[in-house]
Amino acid sequence: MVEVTLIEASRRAVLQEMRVDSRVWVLGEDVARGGLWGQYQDFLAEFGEQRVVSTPISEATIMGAGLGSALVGMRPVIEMRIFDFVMCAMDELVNQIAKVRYMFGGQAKPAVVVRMPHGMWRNSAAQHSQMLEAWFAHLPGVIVVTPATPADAAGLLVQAIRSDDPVLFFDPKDLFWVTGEIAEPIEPIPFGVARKVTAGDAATVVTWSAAVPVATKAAELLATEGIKVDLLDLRTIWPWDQAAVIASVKKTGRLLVVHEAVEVAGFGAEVVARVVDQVGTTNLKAARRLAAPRVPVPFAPPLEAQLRLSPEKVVNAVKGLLAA
Amino acid sequence: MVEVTLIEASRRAVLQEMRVDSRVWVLGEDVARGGLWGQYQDFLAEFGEQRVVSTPISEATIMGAGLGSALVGMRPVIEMRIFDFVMCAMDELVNQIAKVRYMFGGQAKPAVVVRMPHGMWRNSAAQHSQMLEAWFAHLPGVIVVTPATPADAAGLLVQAIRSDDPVLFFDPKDLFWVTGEIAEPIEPIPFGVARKVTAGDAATVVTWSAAVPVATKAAELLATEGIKVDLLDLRTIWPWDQAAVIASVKKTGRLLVVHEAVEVAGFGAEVVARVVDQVGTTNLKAARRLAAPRVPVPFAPPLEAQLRLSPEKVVNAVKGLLAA
Amino acid sequence: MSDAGDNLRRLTGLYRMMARIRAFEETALAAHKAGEIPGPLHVSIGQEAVAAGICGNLRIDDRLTSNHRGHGHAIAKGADPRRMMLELFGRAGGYCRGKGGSMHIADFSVGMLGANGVVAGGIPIAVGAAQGLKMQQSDAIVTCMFGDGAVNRGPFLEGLNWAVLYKLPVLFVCEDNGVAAFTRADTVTAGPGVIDRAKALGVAAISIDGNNALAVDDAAQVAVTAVRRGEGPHLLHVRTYRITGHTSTDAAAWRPAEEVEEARARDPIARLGAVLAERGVEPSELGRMIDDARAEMAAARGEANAAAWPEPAVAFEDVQDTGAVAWSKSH
Amino acid sequence: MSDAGDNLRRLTGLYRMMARIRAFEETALAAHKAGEIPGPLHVSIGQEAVAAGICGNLRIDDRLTSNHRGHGHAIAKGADPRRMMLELFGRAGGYCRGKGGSMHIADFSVGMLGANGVVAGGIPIAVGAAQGLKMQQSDAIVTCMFGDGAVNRGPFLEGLNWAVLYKLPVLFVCEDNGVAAFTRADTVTAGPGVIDRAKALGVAAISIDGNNALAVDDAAQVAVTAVRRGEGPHLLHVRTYRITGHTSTDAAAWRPAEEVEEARARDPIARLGAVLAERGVEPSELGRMIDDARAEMAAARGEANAAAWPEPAVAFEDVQDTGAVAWSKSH
Ligand SMILES: Cc1ncc(C[n+]2csc(CCOP(=O)(O)OP(=O)(O)O)c2C)c(N)n1
Ligand SMILES: Cc1ncc(C[n+]2csc(CCOP(=O)(O)OP(=O)(O)O)c2C)c(N)n1
Ligand SMILES: [Mg+2]
Ligand SMILES: [Mg+2]
Repeated sequence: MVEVTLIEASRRAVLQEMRVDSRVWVLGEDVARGGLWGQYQDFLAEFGEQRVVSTPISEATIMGAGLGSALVGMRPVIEMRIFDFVMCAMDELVNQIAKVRYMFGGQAKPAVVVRMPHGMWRNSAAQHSQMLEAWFAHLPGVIVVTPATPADAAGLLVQAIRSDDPVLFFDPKDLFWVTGEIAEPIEPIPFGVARKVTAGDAATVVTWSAAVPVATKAAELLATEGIKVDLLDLRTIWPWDQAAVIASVKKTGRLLVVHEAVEVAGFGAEVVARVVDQVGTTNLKAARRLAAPRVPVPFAPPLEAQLRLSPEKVVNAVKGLLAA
Repeated sequence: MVEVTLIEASRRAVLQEMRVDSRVWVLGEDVARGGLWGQYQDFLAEFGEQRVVSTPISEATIMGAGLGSALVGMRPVIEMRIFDFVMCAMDELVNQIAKVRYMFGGQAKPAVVVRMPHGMWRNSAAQHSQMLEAWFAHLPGVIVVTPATPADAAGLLVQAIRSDDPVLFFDPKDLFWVTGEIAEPIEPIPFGVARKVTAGDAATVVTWSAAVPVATKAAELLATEGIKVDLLDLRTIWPWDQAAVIASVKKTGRLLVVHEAVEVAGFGAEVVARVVDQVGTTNLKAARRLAAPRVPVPFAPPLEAQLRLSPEKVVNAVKGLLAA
Repeated sequence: MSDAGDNLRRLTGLYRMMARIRAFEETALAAHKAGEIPGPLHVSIGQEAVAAGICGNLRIDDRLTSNHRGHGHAIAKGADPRRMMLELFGRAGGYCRGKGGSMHIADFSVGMLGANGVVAGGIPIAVGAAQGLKMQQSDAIVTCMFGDGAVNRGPFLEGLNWAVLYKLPVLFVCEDNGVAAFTRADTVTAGPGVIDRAKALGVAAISIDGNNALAVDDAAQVAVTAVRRGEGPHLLHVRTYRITGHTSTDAAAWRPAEEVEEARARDPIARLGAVLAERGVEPSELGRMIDDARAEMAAARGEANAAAWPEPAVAFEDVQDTGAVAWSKSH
Repeated sequence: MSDAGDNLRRLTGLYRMMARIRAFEETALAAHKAGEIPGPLHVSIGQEAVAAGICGNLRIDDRLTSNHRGHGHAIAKGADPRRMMLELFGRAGGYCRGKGGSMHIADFSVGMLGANGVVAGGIPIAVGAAQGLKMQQSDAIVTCMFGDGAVNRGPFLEGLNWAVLYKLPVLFVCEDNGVAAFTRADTVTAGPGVIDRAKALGVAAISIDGNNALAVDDAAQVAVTAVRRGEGPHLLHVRTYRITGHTSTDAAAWRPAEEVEEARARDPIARLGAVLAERGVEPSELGRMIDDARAEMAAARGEANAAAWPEPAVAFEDVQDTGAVAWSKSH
């Protein structure tokens, strides 16, 4: 075990896989210089410029070329630098990557990983802060990964690179310099298995990505008041660990979904709707969401704070849930 | 009152507004020839080539140029031909149109209408059949319109053209040749007001767009068995008529949301989650969704039929709900 | 003139391929009009020399990306018209098991990486495939077919720039039939045209008469050789004419009748037939090739009409491995 | 040489504008390093002649779209550096009420339609604004600023093609500072360059030395006149150098020190200062302009540091009129 930052954990995951699988290559802006976040530091020296490809600012082609290479058997790691720029490559992602296998009756194997650092981070404002992971849960054909710890980022990234399905990997910008232990070699973590952060009977709290440390802090605060919650980090929102969530809610009778993205039509709605469907209303005392208002992300710190989660907000939401 | 098809109703709505407001103009591929669906037939002769602009196949610029014109006071109707091609213009829609007013502190008025014929229609397969309206309910800054009748298409399109907000107008391809009465002149229909299609106490059925006639047929079939439902056509999913839905569910205690789009993380999840939040679980017997599986749209008729709604499926879902 | 021009067997092969493509398109068009084929259908009648002339110079392990008007490209690349017809009809035995239809035909076994329902959608995919092949030190190349309408979409610029940067083995083919749907492409294409655009991006480019199969064949042979030799991407601008409408339901009545007549007079199949006749091929032999092609496609149509539909469960297969929903069970 | 070149008052104005932009950028950079400014910050030190030389030829009702490195463009277009600084600091009095920050500064009252956080994002907006102005029969024009990194994104092709088709009054300005973030732009830009790309799309284009304010001013005057006269879009390729890093936190240490030194020797402000000195302007007067500019920006910084933050409720305003959530109430 070694203690590293989340971004370094992700670096080691790709490094490990590139060492054993010559089909893996990285493409994106500035990746030969180590990438915007240092997540490809020293890759060029080790793998050369054919496998570590700094590209023009051509997002559509970064995405589409990644796919094209997969169609001849490569396994690209497509680096999007910042999630919001994926909007320049949506045809390639939505109409091509997500659909080729199906449309072609199984002939195509779009084994791509698309890395998309997302979320609010240091007041980057509306065009550099979006969290739209829910969109891709709604999009057939893709896997949606939303890690929150160095170990999960590493293990899920290894799994992603080995996956034959296209994987949309939402790197959590706000947690890049959070540290944690990872094993070496890095073992893959299967998709769709939630991580239980804390255990308790009072309520079920479901979360992922940058909301995880906030909810964890809240669970600790609640515990000091004797309120113990089942806190589940989904880690991947498609597939997601329905069994774990449903089992927990059956036990606690209360569900709170906490996410950093906008509440309206966010993935929290799916969790609530599915739980209501599967658990029924008789044994369900309340199911609620705590998430961002339907507002673009503003720049100024006091405004951004209006949209951000905080342990206090989570604590209050849990207490409100318990009162229901 | 005059009986027309839905596509003709939409044609008359734009025609009416272009006659009274010289700021309104239309841009998109082939629009000077009447548009792919005939929705701009004879516009060129009446308004000339400055206001009826056939464009190159440059979706990003069709979208972005529409916005640019709005920033100098025009009111563009941006024609996207088929929804799926919007994927080629997502930066312009998501990062620019939806955000300029907010990012610039209120200086910009992005009064654009984006028309996006969507949904399954005559086996058009995966790249020409998508229904992703839920995505845009999740996107702050835009209005999402999903009409199902000629009268609603006309009235909502008039309202859209007069709106200072960006309006995403999802033309329902499958209903283009359905006929119905429209008033002349066409009166605007406010956003966020549901239409009650049938009334009843057994359950609340919420739907929109191409699912409306299917659910209506189902309600008729159920009525012949003595089961009367409150059937609500939301008409716009952002804003949506929460008050009407919540009032109905408080009365019936049962909710079914029916939509043509994929169920997972579709807008039905939001409706369920919000209703659970506002109505509580004590008086709610069941809340469910009937929608498409998480699968791209296949081509062959028997396969497409697997994804499509039918009155029978709705009838069965309502009966299942009543048994809960 | 190249070997190709002199090789009668090669020319006869070209003729047969064009006749087969024409017969496929005419058969599909008739079947669509008869209500046998669902969905939209774009045929390439009049453009057969492009597909045949280009793809005749490709190896089976060369890759191809195509567009919405791609039947000819697929047949010329070696796809089986029977399985294509089955796909058009949405049947289980089709290339995509009935899940793709006309606009999404692919046959990876012959390097045909797929038609595309999005204009210019194949361009980024083609350059990426070429990059993959280059990493694998293969000498296979990628041919990327698109229409004159595609040169106004962003990926055209991005893809050509990209191919030059990494010196990729891509042959870009701009199949210029003069129209994009219902609009004359030149009315929405500014500047001197695709050749200048390509050159401004560093791509070697020439224009050829796409209704002259020999000219296409010759130019393709030169370009394919250069691309395969590692000289970087090339572009062929191939001028042709779309005889029928945009889709099977479009009469394209806005075009002057004389224009279409004049184009018919330049029919690529008749033109190559005249060359062959000059070189001593009997008219009856030419006629037989056409009859054979028609019979082949009529048989394919008959088979398709009789073929089984895909089982409903097929709708739920090949979505993804992990996280695919066994819908009927879980929902 | 044009009137501009001969007009000492004009040249002095150019000098003052460049000094103000430089002072703004240096002040902002210092403030960012001191932790006073949140978010990312891209300054244009060394590139001032581009903004000043181009925008000095625009009317207040001409429109401008800019990019992520747009402070200079905004100041030169007439925006108030005080309100810009307030915006950088995220304060209530900023142009965007603190909601945009450095990358989203706009001042519609002087025709500045916004910076943009997306590379090439301003191009489609600019052509649409020009189309709107043309429909309104205005003789105002639109200037569209973008970097050398933007010419590899699709909207570059689409936007230029579009502007030519509809003969729109757009002046495209490619501000070529040699780099795109941490990559030399020429290593990812194939072919002969932006001038050829523009010409291949039918856009009249010339290259100029962007560290020579007089040259920029002259070329802009000619181009603006032509565009305003209805001659269609023009492009200026303006070669300059980014003295500092990509963002305020980037040291750009990968560049050889000599390269930066050599660029400093071509500092556009010093060069114009030398011209002015030659024409008899006292060094003390030049110094005073620089001091004034610094004082102006220091005052802006001081004011910004002391200024009020926006009220929390501002976060919920200007989302949209219909369907905006009064969040605190409903949730
Ligand atoms: C991005 C995109 N925009 C619009 C369309 C609709 N469309 C299909 S084919 C076509 C015309 C294409 O013209 P061209 O590329 O010249 O091909 P051709 O049909 O002439 O073979 C259009 C506009 C599409 N499929 N994709
Ligand atoms: C579409 C998009 N891709 C990537 C980025 C990240 N990015 C911001 S600035 C920049 C470099 C831009 O270079 P250039 O256009 O030359 O402008 P300069 O920074 O040199 O002024 C990049 C890659 C972005 N903002 N938008
Ligand atoms: Mg064409
Ligand atoms: Mg640059």
